[in-house]
Amino acid sequence: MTDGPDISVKLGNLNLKNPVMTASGTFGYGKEFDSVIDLNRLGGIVVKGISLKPMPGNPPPRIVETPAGMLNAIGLANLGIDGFLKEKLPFLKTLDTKTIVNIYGHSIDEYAELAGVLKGVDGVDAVEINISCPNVDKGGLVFGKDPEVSARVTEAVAGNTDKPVIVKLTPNVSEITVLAKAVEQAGADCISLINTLTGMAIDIETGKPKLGNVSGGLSGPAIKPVALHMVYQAAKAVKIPVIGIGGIMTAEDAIEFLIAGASAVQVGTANFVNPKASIDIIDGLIKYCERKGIGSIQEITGSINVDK
Amino acid sequence: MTDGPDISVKLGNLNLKNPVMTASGTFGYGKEFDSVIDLNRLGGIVVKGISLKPMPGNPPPRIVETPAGMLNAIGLANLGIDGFLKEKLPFLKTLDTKTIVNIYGHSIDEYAELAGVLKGVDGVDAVEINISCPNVDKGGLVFGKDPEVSARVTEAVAGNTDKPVIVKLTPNVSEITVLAKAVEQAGADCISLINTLTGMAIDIETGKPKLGNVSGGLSGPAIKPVALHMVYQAAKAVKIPVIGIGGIMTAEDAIEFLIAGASAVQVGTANFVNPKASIDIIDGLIKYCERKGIGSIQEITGSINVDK
Amino acid sequence: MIEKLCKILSNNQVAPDTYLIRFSSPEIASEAVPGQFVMLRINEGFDPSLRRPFSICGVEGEDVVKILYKVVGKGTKGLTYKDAGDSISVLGPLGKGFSTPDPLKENFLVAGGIGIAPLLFLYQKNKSAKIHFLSGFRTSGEIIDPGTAGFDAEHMIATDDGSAGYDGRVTGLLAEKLEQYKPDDTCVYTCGPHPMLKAVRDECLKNNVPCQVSMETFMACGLGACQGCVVKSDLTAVKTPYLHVCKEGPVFDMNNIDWESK
Amino acid sequence: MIEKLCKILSNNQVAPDTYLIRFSSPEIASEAVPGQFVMLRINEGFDPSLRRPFSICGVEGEDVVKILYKVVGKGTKGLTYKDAGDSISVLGPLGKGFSTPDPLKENFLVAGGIGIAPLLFLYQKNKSAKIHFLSGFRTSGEIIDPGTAGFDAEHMIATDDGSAGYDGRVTGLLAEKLEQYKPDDTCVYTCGPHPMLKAVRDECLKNNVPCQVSMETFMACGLGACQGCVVKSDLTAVKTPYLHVCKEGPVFDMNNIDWESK
Ligand SMILES: Cc1cc2nc3c(=O)[nH]c(=O)nc-3n(C[C@H](O)[C@H](O)[C@H](O)COP(=O)(O)OP(=O)(O)OC[C@H]3O[C@@H](n4cnc5c(N)ncnc54)[C@H](O)[C@@H]3O)c2cc1C
Ligand SMILES: Cc1cc2nc3c(=O)[nH]c(=O)nc-3n(C[C@H](O)[C@H](O)[C@H](O)COP(=O)(O)OP(=O)(O)OC[C@H]3O[C@@H](n4cnc5c(N)ncnc54)[C@H](O)[C@@H]3O)c2cc1C
Ligand SMILES: Cc1cc2nc3c(=O)[nH]c(=O)nc-3n(C[C@H](O)[C@H](O)[C@H](O)COP(=O)(O)O)c2cc1C
Ligand SMILES: Cc1cc2nc3c(=O)[nH]c(=O)nc-3n(C[C@H](O)[C@H](O)[C@H](O)COP(=O)(O)O)c2cc1C
Ligand code: FES
Ligand code: FES
Repeated sequence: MTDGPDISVKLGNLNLKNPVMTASGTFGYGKEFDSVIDLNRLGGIVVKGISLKPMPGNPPPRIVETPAGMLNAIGLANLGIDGFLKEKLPFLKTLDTKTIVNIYGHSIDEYAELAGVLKGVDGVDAVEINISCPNVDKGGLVFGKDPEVSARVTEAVAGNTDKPVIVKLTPNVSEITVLAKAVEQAGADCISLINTLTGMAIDIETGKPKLGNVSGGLSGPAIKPVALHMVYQAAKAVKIPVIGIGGIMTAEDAIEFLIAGASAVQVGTANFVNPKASIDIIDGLIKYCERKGIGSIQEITGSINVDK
Repeated sequence: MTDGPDISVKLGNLNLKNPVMTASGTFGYGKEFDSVIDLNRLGGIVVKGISLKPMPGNPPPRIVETPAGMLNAIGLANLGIDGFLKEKLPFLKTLDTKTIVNIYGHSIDEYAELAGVLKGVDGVDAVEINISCPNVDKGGLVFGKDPEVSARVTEAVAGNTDKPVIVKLTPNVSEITVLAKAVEQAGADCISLINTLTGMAIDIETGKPKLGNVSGGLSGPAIKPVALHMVYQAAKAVKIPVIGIGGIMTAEDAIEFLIAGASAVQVGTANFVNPKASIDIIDGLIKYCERKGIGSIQEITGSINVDK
Repeated sequence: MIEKLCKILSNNQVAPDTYLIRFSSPEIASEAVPGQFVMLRINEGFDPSLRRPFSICGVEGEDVVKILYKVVGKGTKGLTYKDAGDSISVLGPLGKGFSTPDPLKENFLVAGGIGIAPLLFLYQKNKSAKIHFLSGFRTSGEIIDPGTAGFDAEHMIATDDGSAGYDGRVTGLLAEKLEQYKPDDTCVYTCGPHPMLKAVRDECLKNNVPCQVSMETFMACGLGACQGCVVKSDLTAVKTPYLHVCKEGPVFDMNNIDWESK
Repeated sequence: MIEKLCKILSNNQVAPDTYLIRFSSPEIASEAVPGQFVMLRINEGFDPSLRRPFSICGVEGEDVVKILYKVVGKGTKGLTYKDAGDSISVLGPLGKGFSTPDPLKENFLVAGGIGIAPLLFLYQKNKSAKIHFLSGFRTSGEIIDPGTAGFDAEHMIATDDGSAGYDGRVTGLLAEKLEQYKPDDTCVYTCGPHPMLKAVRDECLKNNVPCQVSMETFMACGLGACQGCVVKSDLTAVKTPYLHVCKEGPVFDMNNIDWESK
């Protein structure tokens, strides 16, 4: 076959060669997977969450496995924006894929400042805002749980950047649609969801939490049904493109998210289980389109049939 | 050994011979498991959710398996309170265990009416209020997502019953502690959590949701970390006893919930995987107490050690 | 009915993607009637976690129970990893089986693919009755030969592609056969994929022949507790809108099912 | 480094709860250095889902890689179900191994229980060096005999309960031996449970002997990407507060680790 299906996607003005990105925190800064897969095949790489200053992260243990999933409490350990630009971006720039920088701040000002530092930086194709972290100004309440605060973070970043802005939503809320609409109105070009569900595990011999940080974020196949439902709801609620995340291990999983309304997906925990997962998913998407006679993968987005 | 550990627990004025109940909707009306286990060994049986009138439930498919879990959209099918009292309660009364009636209404009045019907009824040891269902008066919004409405449902039931009132919380909220405190103040004698997380699954061949009802409730080991964390948070927030539910498959799981702050547990999806799960858990709790030299199981509740 | 760890005696491939597993359970072997099923726990982990339902396809002597299964997904795939000597957790026998064939009637057993399983047991238990065993497969390569599964059942075969036996669907073969007998003297027992069951039912309806159908749905408990396994009922025949396949079935009178829904 | 399905050549029990698995991987066999590890995917399902890390305990010829593992939970239990002929997904070799023993020095390999695994490989690759192989077990019944795993390593055994060899902990045996040599002429390589590593380190510190420790933590990626596998570093020796066991380790200079935290 000379003409395969067109699997490129447009997320506003961010064009990806295919809808498969790797999720923040699960793929380092790309380089870590260089010897296992051809990074140039990826639709995009979302790097580990970056803050203004370097952060050491949480005390160990930082991860614990759970049935069909894992809890992590890495504590957003990272080398800071300056370190990232100096040590990590140059390698990413050599790749034929998009680099999306996931950022987080401890205050709205920090988010704005981070956006400012990235303004005009060559090789950074989009900014993804992680709003699932504690807001120091509000006594540690998670930004993303409050639609209004989330909107203000979005505004602050959107007003200070020349890059497409993706807002990454937390699933630990009552109404994902309210949050999705709030950040859409505040200027998000795109939303991505879900971040991890909050969870914990206890060692019954010692009575201690299994994570050094007491609680952590649940990811992996266990959360896929929850993620899929939130993506379905969010995609109906907003007009901007939606990126589906949560427990995507196979092409079949990715297709479910596209059908539910996502325009692209991010692959997280799967990278640990199968370091080639993202490539396998891209291959699987192509096969699916071919088998179903789908000319462009964008046709799948939101094609869910809910007639009872 | 003549004197085993004391595994009885007190939930306010509801005394259970052990902390293990079977969760609503996963154990029918008890009778279904009669030939597989000795029902008299159970701490309690929470029956399938009962409404004023018989309800047919949702169109099939009603269940779909997911990694380490399942989605259900039974649609609260039940034979109605009158049918329950006539056809199901007599058998439950012959058992040496506690019967807890899980109730749900489509309006606050219906909840109150249900409580009224159960008032003084012999053989009903407690009422568990399921607030994870759509409120017809509020355009189908789930009662339990709104702390204020949840409080009013609690008041309506508590003011119209002579039984201990357990309020069963939905996990699909931003702050479980707000909900927990609201129903405590409104007169709940006890809270139980979690009900299922909302989720969905899609058949990629047909593009249709795998559940007749589009979305459903996720249960099983997949949700245990989320449930455990919410129980931990809720137990710190309220003074009334907490019943832990969510993905409890083994005695080890049950002990985690007790350590996190639960005074008792309910076993749900595990009954499908291992119909003897509840009995195995009771046996495991006894062994754990013996091995650890714990005289009364109540000592475990809330014994979590979070010194970092 | 029991829930027990049973010793596996053998677990061998008998046709493409099709295996026969034999395990020891005196309780089930003595109690089970054709059409009943068991729920098997596939593994110790929780993916998959729910038990899988399988019809009993036969018993041997006092304590051997046989299951014929086709690999369609991760549960059935997992089952193929079990070896003789391993143990497996079995819950059963469950559900309501076929009513016993009338020895004075012409009894048609109509199987579609792996749906042959419960009908083999029905055949085994009713050798003295007049049995016509018809089974349909997509193609000759997929034929499940009762002989390889240890049964002496003789069956008339239909293949959709005509590569063996009757050329066409098994319902075509059934139609031909039914013509030869009086409706009052005939009875049909069937199991197979849903569209095939519907076609058999249409044929029986047309010919005015009674028909018992073994249905399949997803199941969680198998005990009538979860209400997950329902099919829509025909409200002109049944009072409740849904029927529980695990408890009121899996075998139903064809008239009790709403064949238009689904 | 590769990620590939590798053919299993054998998987046999060699001591109580302890198995030796051999698989074919020319890439890993040629590339691996002692102390490096691989991540194995246990099964197709997702419970467990994360890969499990295992030290390479040896290679045979050009393409056989050997892992010695102890059953402690569902992952290692699942591994025992693999048979010769099955395939297993292997990622590796990963991490930084031991530095090569100085042929002019007295090299002490100190193993605790299953911690013997990477030290066997170190021994195998450095037969010309002066090696003292000490290994400790709780009791004689738990001794892992290198011979049964196909190694000719001779080791001095210590058992906590004195049921075989030296009566006491392996660190006691080490202390006795270290007395016989000058600190400058000695080097220690160790792997085992955390408390034992700490005791070995204390002994080395006391005797002023350099020591390389192979550490264990939970791991998700094994590639330095997730930052899940950290241990606290000794900030007087290292600039960053945490060290990644999968990338900067699993073998560390004892001085780089903060032994007071856990
Ligand atoms: C009462 C009863 C008796 C049965 N007897 C037999 C038997 O004797 N031999 C046999 O091989 N199978 C039998 N089945 C079907 C068997 O239970 C399923 O094939 C099995 O559960 C599939 O599990 P899996 O994990 O391999 O497939 P999954 O991964 O769960 O599913 C694979 C595919 O099969 C479909 N599927 C799964 N379960 C069912 C079901 N219950 N009905 C329809 N489609 C389904 C799924 O939609 C999916 O497309 C019976 C089912 C019932 C309800
Ligand atoms: C670099 C490295 C090399 C290793 N080499 C070997 C080896 O050669 N042979 C071998 O048998 N094992 C080795 N291990 C340990 C092995 O990875 C674990 O025993 C295994 O992952 C346990 O998996 P499981 O599912 O059986 O146990 P789980 O069910 O995950 O856990 C069972 C018990 O073991 C504990 N545990 C699990 N993993 C670890 C760990 N990484 N560190 C400490 N405690 C743990 C858990 O807390 C739990 O109490 C190595 C670990 C690392 C990090
Ligand atoms: C180890 C780990 C680290 C993560 N770090 C980040 C992060 O820094 N920023 C962020 O937005 N999300 C982070 N996430 C969340 C993932 O990007 C993703 O949203 C989540 O894991 C759900 O997807 P999955 O189930 O495919 O893993 C992290 C997840 C894991 C497992
Ligand atoms: C099939 C099914 C039916 C259920 N029906 C009810 C119900 O009627 N009322 C209710 O309060 N909870 C119901 N639940 C929720 C369970 O009681 C329990 O809260 C939930 O499943 C989480 O526990 P688990 O993971 O142990 O199953 C149902 C759950 C399942 C799986
Ligand atoms: S499978 Fe649970 S009621 Fe039928
Ligand atoms: S295991 Fe992922 S960084 Fe070490």
